[in-house]
Amino acid sequence: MELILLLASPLLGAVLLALYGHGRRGPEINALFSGLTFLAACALTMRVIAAGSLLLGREQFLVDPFNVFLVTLTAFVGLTTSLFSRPYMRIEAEHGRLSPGRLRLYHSMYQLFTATMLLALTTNNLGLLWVAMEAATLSTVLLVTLYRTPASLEAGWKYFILCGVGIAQALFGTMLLYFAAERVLGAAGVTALLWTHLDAVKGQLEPTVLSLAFVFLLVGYGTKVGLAPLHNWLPDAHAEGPTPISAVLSGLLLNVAIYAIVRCKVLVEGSLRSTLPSQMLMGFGLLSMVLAAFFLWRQRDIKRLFAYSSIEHMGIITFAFGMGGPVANFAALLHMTVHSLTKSAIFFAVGHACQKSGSQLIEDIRGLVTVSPTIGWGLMLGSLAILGMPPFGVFASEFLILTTAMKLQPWATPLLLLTLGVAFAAIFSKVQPMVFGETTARRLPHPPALLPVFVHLAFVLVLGLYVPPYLAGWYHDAARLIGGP
Amino acid sequence: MHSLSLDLQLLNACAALLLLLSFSMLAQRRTVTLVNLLALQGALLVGATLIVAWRTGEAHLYLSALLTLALKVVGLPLLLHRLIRRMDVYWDTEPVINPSATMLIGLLVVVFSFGLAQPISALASTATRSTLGIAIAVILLSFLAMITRRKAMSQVVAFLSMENGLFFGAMSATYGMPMVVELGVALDVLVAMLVLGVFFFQIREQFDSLDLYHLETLKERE
Amino acid sequence: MTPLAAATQLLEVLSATLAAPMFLGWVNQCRAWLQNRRAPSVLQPYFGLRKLLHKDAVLAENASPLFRAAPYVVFGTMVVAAAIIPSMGTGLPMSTAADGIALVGLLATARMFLSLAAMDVGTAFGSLGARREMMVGFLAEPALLMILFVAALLSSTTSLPLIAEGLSSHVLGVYPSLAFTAVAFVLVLLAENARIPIDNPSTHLELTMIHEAMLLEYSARHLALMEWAAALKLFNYACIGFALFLPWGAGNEASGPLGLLLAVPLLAIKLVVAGAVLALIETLSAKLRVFRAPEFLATAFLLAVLGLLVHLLLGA
Amino acid sequence: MNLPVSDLEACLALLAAWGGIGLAGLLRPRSLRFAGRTLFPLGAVCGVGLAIVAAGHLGQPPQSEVLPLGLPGMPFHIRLDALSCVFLSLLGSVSAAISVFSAGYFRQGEGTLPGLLCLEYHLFLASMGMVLLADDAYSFMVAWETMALSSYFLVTTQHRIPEIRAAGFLYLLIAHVGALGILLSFGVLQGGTWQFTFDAMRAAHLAPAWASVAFCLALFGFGAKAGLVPLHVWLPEAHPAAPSPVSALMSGVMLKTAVYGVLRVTFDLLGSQQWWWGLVALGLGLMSAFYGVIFAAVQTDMKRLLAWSSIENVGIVFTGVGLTIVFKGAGLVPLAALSLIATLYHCLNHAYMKSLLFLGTGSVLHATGERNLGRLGGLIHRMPWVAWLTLVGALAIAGLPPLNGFVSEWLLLQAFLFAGDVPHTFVNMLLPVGAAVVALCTALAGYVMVKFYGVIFLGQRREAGLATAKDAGVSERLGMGALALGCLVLGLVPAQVIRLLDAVAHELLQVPSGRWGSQWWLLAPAAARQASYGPLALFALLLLTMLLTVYGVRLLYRRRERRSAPWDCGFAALDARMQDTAEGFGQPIRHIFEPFFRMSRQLPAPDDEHPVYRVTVGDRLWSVLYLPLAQAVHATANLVARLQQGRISTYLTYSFATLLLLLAFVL
Repeated sequence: MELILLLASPLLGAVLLALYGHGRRGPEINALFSGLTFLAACALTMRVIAAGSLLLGREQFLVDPFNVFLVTLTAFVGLTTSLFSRPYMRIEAEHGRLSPGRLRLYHSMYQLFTATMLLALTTNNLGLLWVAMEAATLSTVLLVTLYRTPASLEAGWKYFILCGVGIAQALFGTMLLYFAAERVLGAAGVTALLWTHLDAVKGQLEPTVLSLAFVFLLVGYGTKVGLAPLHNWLPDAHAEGPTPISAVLSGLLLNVAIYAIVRCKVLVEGSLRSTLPSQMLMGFGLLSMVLAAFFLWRQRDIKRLFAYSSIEHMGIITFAFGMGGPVANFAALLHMTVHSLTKSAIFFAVGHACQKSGSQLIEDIRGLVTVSPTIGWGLMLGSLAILGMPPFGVFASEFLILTTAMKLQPWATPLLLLTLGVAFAAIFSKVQPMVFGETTARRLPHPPALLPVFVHLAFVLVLGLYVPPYLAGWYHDAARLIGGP
Repeated sequence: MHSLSLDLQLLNACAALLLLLSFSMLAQRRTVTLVNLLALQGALLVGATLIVAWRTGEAHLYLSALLTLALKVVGLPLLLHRLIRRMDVYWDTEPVINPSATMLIGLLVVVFSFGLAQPISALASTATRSTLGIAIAVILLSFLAMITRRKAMSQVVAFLSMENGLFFGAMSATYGMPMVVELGVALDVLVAMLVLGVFFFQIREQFDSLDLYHLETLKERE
Repeated sequence: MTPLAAATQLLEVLSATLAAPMFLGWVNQCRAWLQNRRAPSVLQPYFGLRKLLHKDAVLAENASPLFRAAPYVVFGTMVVAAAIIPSMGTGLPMSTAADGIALVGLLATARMFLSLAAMDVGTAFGSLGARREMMVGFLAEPALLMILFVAALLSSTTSLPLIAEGLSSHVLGVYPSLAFTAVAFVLVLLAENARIPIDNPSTHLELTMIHEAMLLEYSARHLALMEWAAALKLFNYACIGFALFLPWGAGNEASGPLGLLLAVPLLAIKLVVAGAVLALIETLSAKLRVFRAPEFLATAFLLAVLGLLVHLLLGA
Repeated sequence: MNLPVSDLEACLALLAAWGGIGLAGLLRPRSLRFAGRTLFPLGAVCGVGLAIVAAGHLGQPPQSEVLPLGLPGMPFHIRLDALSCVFLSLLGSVSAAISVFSAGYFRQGEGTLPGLLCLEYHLFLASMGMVLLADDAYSFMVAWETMALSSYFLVTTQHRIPEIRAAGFLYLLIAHVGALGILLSFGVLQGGTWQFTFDAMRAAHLAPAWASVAFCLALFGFGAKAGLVPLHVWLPEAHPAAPSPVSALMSGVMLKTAVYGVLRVTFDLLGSQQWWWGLVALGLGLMSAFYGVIFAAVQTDMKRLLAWSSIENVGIVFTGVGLTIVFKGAGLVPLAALSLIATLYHCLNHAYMKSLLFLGTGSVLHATGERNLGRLGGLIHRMPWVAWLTLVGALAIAGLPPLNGFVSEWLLLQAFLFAGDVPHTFVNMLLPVGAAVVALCTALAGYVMVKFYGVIFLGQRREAGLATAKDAGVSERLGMGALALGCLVLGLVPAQVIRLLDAVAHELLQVPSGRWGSQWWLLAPAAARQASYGPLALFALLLLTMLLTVYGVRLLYRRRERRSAPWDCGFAALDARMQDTAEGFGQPIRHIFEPFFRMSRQLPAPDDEHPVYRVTVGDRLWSVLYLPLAQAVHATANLVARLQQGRISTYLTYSFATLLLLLAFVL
């Protein structure tokens, strides 16, 4: 029941907004549906807390501790982002950057995008997972090109082609998985792609096929995660799309992609009984971190900057999942949560900052605290949080990851140290003059929506100091589910 | 090829032709022809699917054959042709790597993919397993084609042929995916095409050409 | 503390305070002889002090209280220093309260106040003198400390009387470490007491003077105290030298009052000889350029550290 | 203390109170009166309370508790033992004085709003307290980084000035990298048990190699915070940038938390020490001490000068730490105890002296608006209070008896002196050289202080504007007075203080307590025969002689005294410009230690109308170490950027290559 509501409300919203999205109350309707989705997600969560993981819709849908908290997270960030986009999009429209038609497109696509992500998270069928991922790409491509500027078109095109090709590899990987599964589960084609069934028999799946399948899946979904060197679409898409989209892309879509990879990793590792997938994940993770850190060093565009920081953090998460084990998995899950909260908060603040100073270039944005302290402090605190400064939650996960690495993979720690140091220098040296110093910003017609920023930061802060027991319970169940060496 | 039944021989022939087609797509520079080749590829795919369907009597294969026919043989080629006519992009410019070199690379790729398919098809129970290598080859070749192309249009065509390769792979390895997935994939492909259509027009009105070198401004190195 | 100890303590302080100018006078007399001048009387410094104390004091306009307090501080420190150096007796109650390191600290205190006072009026000479004094000081002080360390290691204590006793109880023998440090000590003594080759007490040539430059603004009783303190400093240094290198003959509990009485003439003899030698050194050596002073003192510092290392190496 | 709550809870409550006071600042963020008249005094009260509680707990068995905070499975553990007590009482007492001073210090319109400033300030205090209480790695790191963060915001109070922003950035960067080092060190220490409590770390027995790794990482991390050469570069930038009370806190207290960290990790968490660690610490310490003092001698900015002198003192402290490790590693526990005491004592002393001096500069800064020594002078006439109180600090830090600076120097030298029987001969050879360096540094510190004090407060005014300078207000005098009193007390009754400190030695080195002589006024580390120091008697005698002298002079000759112009040796136009400048005073040092400086001189030409002589002294390490590092990173960044060159076919090639490589790798 909740599940149906969860999936239906954004779809319904998409349809409705496709018709009325340009109306005066469009943004409110958008927020309304997001709110509905969030409620559904909460209800679902309640049920899972009560009854444990459950299979729905003729086993086509699975809700277990691993994905339910991602579902809630997705719904929540979706809601806050829609709240944020209310004033933001109004201002954009008044600056004449958007026509009513595009506003309509934006709103309906936003809902569709939410729907696809939720589908990807909740489905039990790896094939449907693929379909949903592809759909998510398609629904965001047009959002990236919303402004129709040359740059945004280029970004959109790269996004489309690179992710399309990548996802095609993922499809082949899924096919190989199916192929392997069929030989165990028999030709009853319906069940052979259901994750639960595969998980049950993963011990008997054919190793060679699965290792090949994993390569295809990793390259495919890894492209969407933005693992270097497959990441090239990510900064462009983040920088050129409207800010709410940047927020959900790096806050949610990347999470979903990682989710897909981890699901597959569980199967493959189960069948291979070797650490091959883990090593691949660690390698990709480290590579992404290091490259991203150095890319950060010379950014001029604030949104690009934080896009690269997303790559860096995806690298950290991938590395942690690669290390495996209860602590590292737990840390990785925690990091997924706090990263998406923090990063979306940052993008909110950045969005308002860019509007205030009418530019995305870092050297045009100066001295925010003097003209609007709230935005300034939001950006400052957000950046510090994302840089792993306690008492914010990002630090908690990085603490666990670093200490674990020191124990399990000492060879990697110099790289980690280098990455974090360089990233810190790069980001902070750019954010500091934006927040402090003499100002260049201007007044705006609509008051910025700062509630989302500070709500997110508050959550992150709390997660840094105190993880409520039931949440901890989730994380631990999920971590156990993922397992690893 | 001694004790192979007719249908299998036909199937292998289809596979060989597919491979040939993707090579010719690698070389071809006239977009209209590219689209035609794509349609031909689709047709072969349909044929192969029908053969397998007839052989195994899998009902859903007929359906997927129908889908493929509608989508890849009729729908998309028509759409592409209209686009080509609307924005007269009949020719692709000189590819990034010159054709003969591409051919050589393609050859290596084929060898590689056959090697790749070896362990899998060794396990496969389907009669069509031997064609799996060809499917992989088609996928990788169209990947190569996407790399070498310089016009948006031809890149898309290559992309679609990759999809064909995927379908062929699925068909030959496992007699196709579960129906629900097939439908979903088909839907995605359709949507993708529509999005592409929109895209082309947007790109056109921005740069009044589909040359990809317009799309090389977002970068890190100055 | 025993009455004897008290007596020793008192005797030391008083005799040092009172006899210091005479020692200075003696040194000047010897210098005059060696330079074939008609020598002033040994008591000349006393006359000078008396004259100064009778004059009216003249202070610069912007002299601060610190300027007026400095002479008393400097004089006081020197007296206290005299109280912990075993010149005649080793049973000094004060020496438990302040050991060799504290002695160096006291001398540093005096130097610091002198320099601050010199900077107080704000004339070119004052601050120049202060700078040079500190420059000499920051090399001389550690050197002196190292010298004391050698002695302290030889007799495994830092309290001066005990050092003196320990050294005097050793059988007469060659201590290479002490040889090194003795040379170092002489260098430090020359530098710290503004003697040639570092400074020349009897010149007021602006470019070379150090100690005198700091005293330019003082007059009357303040000047008198400063001069007296300077004499006392020289005396103290001489006594340190005796305690470290000629420790024999100082009275102690064992020897009783008699030993103390014996110690007095002995000290007098040591002083006479030392004064003559000092005068000789001064006459034979030429004044160094101020910039060369650091090298001179660095040598002293080096020698002292060498002495320490030699001691650790040879155990002697 | 017989409170209804345990001492630990009391400390925790006081820290919480600090946090609350900080938050209260947000109630009326723009009101300076509210912050100054109400909140800062309250903070001071908390500080006093903390000092009393902590000092009272010394010598009692440690208390520990678990807070319902933190990550699942690893809640915040806190513990109150002798080591943390010593540093807590340091924090409490010094911060109390500084808070009193701050109550009158901050003015309107200096960058950050008063309320926000109050929040950052008290958060800083509370986090430092938390660092000292923390008993597991996570809470320690959280407190540690909160400390860095809040102090960063305090440093950048006047964020409109680019230099200050740059300083803040450098500070936070080095602090963060250091923190990562500490974190990794904890990663080693926890030794496979995913328990991050310090108890677990004490229990975990590491292989010697891993133990060394942990120690080196910790030394790196804490050294970066303490300003140990070559990680010191942030310090001379950040301290001048910050408002003076903040500089006082950072230099006086925050640097000590780093020392605390080193002691905690080395002697508490790492079970056994290896003596060569000590040599590393010793070497770095001596280097910092020497480097710091010679750079202090050539500075022309008064706060920068003090910052460099902080580097020197941190160096001396680490020398003590190194000595302790050497002795402990060599099994000479009593000597180890002696040098540990010396180290702790110097921490206390430096906290008082340096805070006092920084507050003094703060008052001068407010009265004159000038930090450059070249434009100050003669302030003793206009602001006698500040001048005399600062004099106490200056004499103390120059290590003169009977003030406190001398005591720790004395103890340290004693430790060096009787090191004779370390089982490694060449260490025996090294230690005297170390002693020599320490002696040299102390003497140089005297030089520095004469320059500092003489140029600011003595002589004639170098600028006409100084004639109108006003003396500090009441609360500022109170704050400084308290610190000066502290210097005096620490100097006069060291024996008492050391009996308190001995609890730490007893706890960390398991030496029997009560080895410190019987007389309450006499300080006798080993045997009174060997060495003893009774500052009270010394001071009494000194006062007595001085009084006698004064009395005698008055008695014999009561003569008039008159004022007149200073003697100008016939050259009439003698003015303030002709007295020695700060540069001039530093000249001998520049001359002698030339190879250590990166100097650029600007000499006047013979036919100059307005001849200028300017010399700027730079830090060699900056150009040798840091600039190349930055350049390397930049070059790498440019190299990496080539990957992203905008062409879609290239990107596709990347994917293609990755795919093929991985496939080949799998097959």
